[in-house]
Amino acid sequence: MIAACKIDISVGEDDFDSAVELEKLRSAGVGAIASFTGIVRDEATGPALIALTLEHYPEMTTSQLRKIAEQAADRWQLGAVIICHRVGRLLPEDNIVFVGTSSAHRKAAFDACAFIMDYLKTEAPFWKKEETTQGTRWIDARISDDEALKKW
Amino acid sequence: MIAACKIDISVGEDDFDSAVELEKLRSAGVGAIASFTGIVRDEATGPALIALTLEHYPEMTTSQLRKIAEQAADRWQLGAVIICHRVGRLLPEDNIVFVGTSSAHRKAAFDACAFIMDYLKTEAPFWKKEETTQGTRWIDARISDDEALKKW
Amino acid sequence: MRIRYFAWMREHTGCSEEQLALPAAVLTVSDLIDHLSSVSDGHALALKNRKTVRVAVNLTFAAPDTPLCDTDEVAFFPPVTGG
Amino acid sequence: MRIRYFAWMREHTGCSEEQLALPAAVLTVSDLIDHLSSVSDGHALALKNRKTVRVAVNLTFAAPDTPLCDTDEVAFFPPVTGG
Repeated sequence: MIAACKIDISVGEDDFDSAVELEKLRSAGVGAIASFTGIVRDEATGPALIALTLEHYPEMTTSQLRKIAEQAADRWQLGAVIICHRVGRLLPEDNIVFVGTSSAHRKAAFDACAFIMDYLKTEAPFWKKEETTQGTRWIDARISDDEALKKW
Repeated sequence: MIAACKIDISVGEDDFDSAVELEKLRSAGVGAIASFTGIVRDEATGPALIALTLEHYPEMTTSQLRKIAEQAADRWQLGAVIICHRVGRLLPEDNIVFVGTSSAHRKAAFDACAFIMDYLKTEAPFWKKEETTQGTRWIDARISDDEALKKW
Repeated sequence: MRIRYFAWMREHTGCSEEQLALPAAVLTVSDLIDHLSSVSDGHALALKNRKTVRVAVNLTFAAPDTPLCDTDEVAFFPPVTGG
Repeated sequence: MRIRYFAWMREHTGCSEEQLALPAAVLTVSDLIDHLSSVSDGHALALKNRKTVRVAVNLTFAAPDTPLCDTDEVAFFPPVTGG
């Protein structure tokens, strides 16, 4: 039901407001809304995190996120999909990503939201560089993120 | 990890604000936040919905919701669980329920949130009566809600 | 014993709660349902379909063979429909 | 052909993009990686581990055997770590 599903993708340096995004999902006219918010966190192990810098491939990012959203809308009956992703230098507690879905059915809303996050983690061209009290390093991709795709 | 998980249950006639609840989840100090919001909707089929009245068993509701939250906190490493559920007469577009979870891992946050909603739908003492242009009736429990528990 | 009814069971029995001196023959939830079904047509109707009757004893879900004592609070209600 | 590098591959090659006149012998993504690996030590290091190299041709993920033409934009980057 791609035609009926409103898809809203935004990628940029500016912060997003999860509350505003949730409000947009409400207006899509269906009763079940699932959301995911990812936030910059100090991992507790290892040196203290100062900042995280997100690089991306601007011309590819938005189209790739849209493809992922369309795959979800093709697979579940959704009222709306919202994806917001930040780039640039982010500090601990800053928002990184918001994914929200709405559907008439809670399972569809949950599954679509988790599906989009799983694909975003492995197929959207973003890279994180971590700046800690002991220097900077590019974050390694996680095998668990590839594994997560197998269930879909 | 029940001890480490902050559990916040509220049941009442007053509206909740998903934005405020999300903000509480952020403050639990872990990076992945999942949420579900359920809203009163006109089902499109059948007579137009005027209102939904939620009855509950007050002495049991909060303790039952807390049990469900504790089961989730026992099963996944969670920073916080929030459950808000409204009772009384609600109009189309009104909030009914909010469930939010936070964790260091997105899969734990998603699974715990879906788990809580599935159990809430089958084990929390709420009953909906629907008021339509053609009269009132108690809403029937859905077999699909019982089925949903099997995956946990 | 305090008995409570919710949702359409409350509408059938015509009361949200009632006090009952526990009859000696009533040892379990199942016995109590048998007993209450004889109280009125409304009670009988409310409790007619045993598969649909949900029971909580002292705020915890109970089974037909759950034993009862006179100080218990027993609630009867249909399958829940919240969320 | 426009070639782009991201994340630590960009740091190894020392450039975020470069123009290349497609050599006649380069027919596929795999050929292009071989060719670029000979450009500099930095390029060789960036593209050393073939299993780690992700490639997009004209903004779409591509495989080693994806054919190339001179007007393509080809991007090289490590496994993604967003979200």
